Amino acid sequence: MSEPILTLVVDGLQVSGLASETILKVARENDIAIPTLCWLEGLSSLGACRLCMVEIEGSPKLHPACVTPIQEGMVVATRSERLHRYRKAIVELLFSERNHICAVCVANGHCELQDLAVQLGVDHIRFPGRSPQLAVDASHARFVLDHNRCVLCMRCVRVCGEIEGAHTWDVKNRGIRSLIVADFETPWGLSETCTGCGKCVQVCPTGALFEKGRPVAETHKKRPFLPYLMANRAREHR
Amino acid sequence: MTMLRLATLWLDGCSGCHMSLLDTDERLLDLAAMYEFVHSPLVDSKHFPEAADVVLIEGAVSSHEDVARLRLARHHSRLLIAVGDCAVTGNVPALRNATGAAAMLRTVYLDQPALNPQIPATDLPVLLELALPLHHFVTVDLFIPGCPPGAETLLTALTGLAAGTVPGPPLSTRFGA
Amino acid sequence: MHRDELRRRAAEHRLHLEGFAHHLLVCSSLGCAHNDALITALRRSVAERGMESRVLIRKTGCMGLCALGPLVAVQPEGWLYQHVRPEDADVVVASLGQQPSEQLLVPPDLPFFARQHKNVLALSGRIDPESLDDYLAAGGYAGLFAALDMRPAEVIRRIQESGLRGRGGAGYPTGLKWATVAKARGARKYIICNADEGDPGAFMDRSILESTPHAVLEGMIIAAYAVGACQGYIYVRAEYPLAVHRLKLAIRQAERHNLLGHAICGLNLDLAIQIRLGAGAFVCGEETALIESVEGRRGIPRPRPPYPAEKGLWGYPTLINNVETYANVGPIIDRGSRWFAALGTEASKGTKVFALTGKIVHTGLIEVPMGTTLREIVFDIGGGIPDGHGFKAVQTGGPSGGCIPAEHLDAPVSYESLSELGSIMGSGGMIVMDDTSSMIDIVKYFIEFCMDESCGKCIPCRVGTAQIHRLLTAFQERTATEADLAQLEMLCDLVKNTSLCGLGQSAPNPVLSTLRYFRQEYLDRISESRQPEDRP
Amino acid sequence: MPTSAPPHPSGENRPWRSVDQAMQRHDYRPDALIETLHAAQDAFGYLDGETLAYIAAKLRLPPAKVFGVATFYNHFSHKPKGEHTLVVCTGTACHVKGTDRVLAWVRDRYGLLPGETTADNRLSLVEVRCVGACALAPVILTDGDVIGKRGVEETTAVIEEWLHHAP
Repeated sequence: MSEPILTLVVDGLQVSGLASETILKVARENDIAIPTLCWLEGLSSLGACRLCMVEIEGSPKLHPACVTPIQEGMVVATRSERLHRYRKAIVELLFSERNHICAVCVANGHCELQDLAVQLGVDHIRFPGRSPQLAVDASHARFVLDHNRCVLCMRCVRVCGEIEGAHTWDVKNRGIRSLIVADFETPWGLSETCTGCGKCVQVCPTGALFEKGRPVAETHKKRPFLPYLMANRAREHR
Repeated sequence: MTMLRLATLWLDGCSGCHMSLLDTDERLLDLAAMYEFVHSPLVDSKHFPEAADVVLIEGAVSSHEDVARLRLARHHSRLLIAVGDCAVTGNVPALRNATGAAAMLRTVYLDQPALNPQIPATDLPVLLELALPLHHFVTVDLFIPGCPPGAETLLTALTGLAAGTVPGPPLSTRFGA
Repeated sequence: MHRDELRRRAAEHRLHLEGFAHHLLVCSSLGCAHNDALITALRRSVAERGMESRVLIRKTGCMGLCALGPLVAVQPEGWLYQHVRPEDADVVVASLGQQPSEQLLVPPDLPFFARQHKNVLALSGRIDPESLDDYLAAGGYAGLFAALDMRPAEVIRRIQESGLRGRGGAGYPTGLKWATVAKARGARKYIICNADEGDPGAFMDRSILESTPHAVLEGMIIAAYAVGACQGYIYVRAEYPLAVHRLKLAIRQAERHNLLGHAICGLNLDLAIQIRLGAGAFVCGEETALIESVEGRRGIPRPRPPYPAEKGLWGYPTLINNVETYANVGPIIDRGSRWFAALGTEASKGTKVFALTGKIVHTGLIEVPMGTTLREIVFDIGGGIPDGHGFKAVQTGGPSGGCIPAEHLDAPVSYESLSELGSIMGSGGMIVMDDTSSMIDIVKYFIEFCMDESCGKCIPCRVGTAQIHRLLTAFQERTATEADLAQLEMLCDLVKNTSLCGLGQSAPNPVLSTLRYFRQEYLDRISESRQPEDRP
Repeated sequence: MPTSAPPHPSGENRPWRSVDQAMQRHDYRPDALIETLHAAQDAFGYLDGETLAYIAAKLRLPPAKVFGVATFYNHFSHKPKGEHTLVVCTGTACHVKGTDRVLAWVRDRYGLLPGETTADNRLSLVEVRCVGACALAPVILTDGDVIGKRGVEETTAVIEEWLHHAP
């Protein structure tokens, strides 16, 4: 039995997709841009950052587009004054959470958090910075983890577990005290599980994970490697 | 067209934003046609004037003196513009916020190898515990992020202001630009 | 054992109990702790009088009026003795068959008891929670026995007709949930009992588990039969050691008597129940987080849909109900949907158990029909505010609920009315505040709780609650500005509408309800000095 | 690598048996993790790196996952407790009845914040989110004994008295 094809309306545009597809996937295929941060093609979807929230006609709630399957006849709005207001505030909350000082960041100019700020018109942060005192783990020979710039998107945790299969990264504590850790909070360089593949560095949206030896603003990340890797892996295994 | 009275203020910053203003080069002359520079580290004036139309403020608020100067500027200016990341987010001066002012002074004056390590007893402003952006103290009318915001960006904003179109379309700048 | 054998066993035990002229029931729940010495003293006193064959001393579960504990009930006289110390044992025993001891007696007409309607708590404080025979003799498992004569669909229909709604907080129709799980396709199905009573200030579930653990098992077995599950889990807080102990005992007893395990009651029904200890995470009350935790992971909620009813534990259809919901099931099947539906209001049927605490005379555990007014609960049952203070607010629903002020005391307690008032039913915690309580203080307490308990997955809850907490601190310290008030309202709206799970979505409720009813307290704390003269 | 032989328990005297039993009871399945952590904490009083490594190896779980779970839940402690433990309930009813003031008193009197142990290892202070004895508020537990229904002053006196007489 082939998968049914459903039609729906996104931002006034009549579009169609497979029943198993999400609003985000269908929107992107139709060049409708929805802001995302935790979502990354090739990784499982979390629905965590709440930036891809959309309005669905008939539902008072907002729905994360990355995990909401499409339905026949659905009418979706990806933009509205309300959505814009919420997305903006969420990005501001992220800036206030840790020490994001773009001017001295390796990822300056190549940072998804910075891009989101531009995209959403965030020109200042209304909330006072929490200014936590966080460590920088430079124990690895080639890479650095700077917690000050981490947005807890879990891309590193997912790529390491789901793609590399090492599960070196996980999260310590919970809530506002959450921190990415390797193994038993082992310094990265001493981790027994890390293969040094660097996938986590490539998927990190900010300057939290970076390669050593690159000056400020010169960290470029290769992000689209994941879909290629997945497709190729499927071919090679056949 | 009446000339607008323009003031600029330099709080806790590196003066890079003021340099950006100077980077407008020969177009400074165009600005001079629209604005009268009434107060600025770039011009010779001791006191903030009674009434300014626009004040551009560079730098974070790091000391009690900064707070006083900022409040005074706000009180005497129609439009207050936060220029550059330090004024907008705290930026580099705010790097000390995680540990506080005293720890920063120790790091700067005592922990570095030096001949006679000591924290100067005079000539240091009384620091606030945190270095903060302007809008934590006063109402800010326009934010121009960037480290520093480019000369073009400042020019666009000032030209727009003079023409009465600011805030207008978003400026092509961002945090860290 | 087959049902007939169990029924016979119940009758025999009833005869045994009736052989005693007097029963001394000693509350042995957490609220009346330290009663081993009391029981020893009572035993000795009875022995000294040579009354062993006439007086039966039994440990029981909670009698409700914790404020007056330790409590001893005397049956069949119907007396309740309060604040009983070991040295009072002789007085208690001497009164048997005579006049009650005036000094120990709780006035029999106390509205605390007269106004209640006990259904879930009917056996609480009347039977030994550690004895299966006691539960059977009191009519326990009659609901299960009756259910086993019905088809599963019929059981579900009865629950649907009763109008029972989830007692864990959200009030989702129980029958509908069961029907969904029954219908869902899966190679196997699970049932879970949510006993992770995380609301601070609530102890309904603890009390039920400590007092009538078999009632919860009975509800679970009926539910498993109805939805077709063969494995069950009880997710219970590790902070409730006595409840865990009694549950384990009850599960062992049920297994030994063929009420759990293979071929239950000799029929084609298998169910194994395991206990899973919670480890101190409020978010695990959220059903998807609870599932993660049962699977041995961090208790991080997943987006819904898919709902656990379709894809739950290990991806299989899973029924999750809370302790009180399961405890309602046996009586509904036994006494009929109509009996249950006759209690309560149009949309909120039956009774509800509340933990009544805070600045109130009769702290304790109560059960009232839905629709009872807050005033009756606070002033009649609860006996009002102590120490001559005035009533200020009652907080329902814990960290997800709100504060209800005096002008709404006549509101009936139901899912709808509480939500109209900006609060929620929640699991049943009711904390009364008097006129010395600061609303900002209590709200900051709740936000701090939510901030600490946020799992950290979604940004609005993780960072938003921390920013709200900062603002409330400013109000508490009287350094807040008008802009802070606006930002507080903006953040509450954001966290409520964009958080991933119920924890975040309801975290702003205490703030929002106090902004609605006690706004002046916020305004009073806006600092004059922080409002500088600004623009020219 | 973590899947190789488990680290050898430090000496035979470390009572791993109850920990092993917990894992065995669940056939060493991944979902045994939390139950096993409970068993380990019951046996040793807290969870240290060696214990976590042992459990991760035995259950064949990634170290980071075990560490993540062990630090997510409040019940798990990562530091040894002192000779005596004072638990202060911070449930809503207890808060309303003043356990915040009891905590402040402990901080001033013994210099202890929740989660800390005195330098002489005599007293550990633990804060819990509601023990469910709300009708007895304010509630504290002195080495597991529930003390309730007393005012703040009386409660602090009880603590003082208990520590004075405790062995």
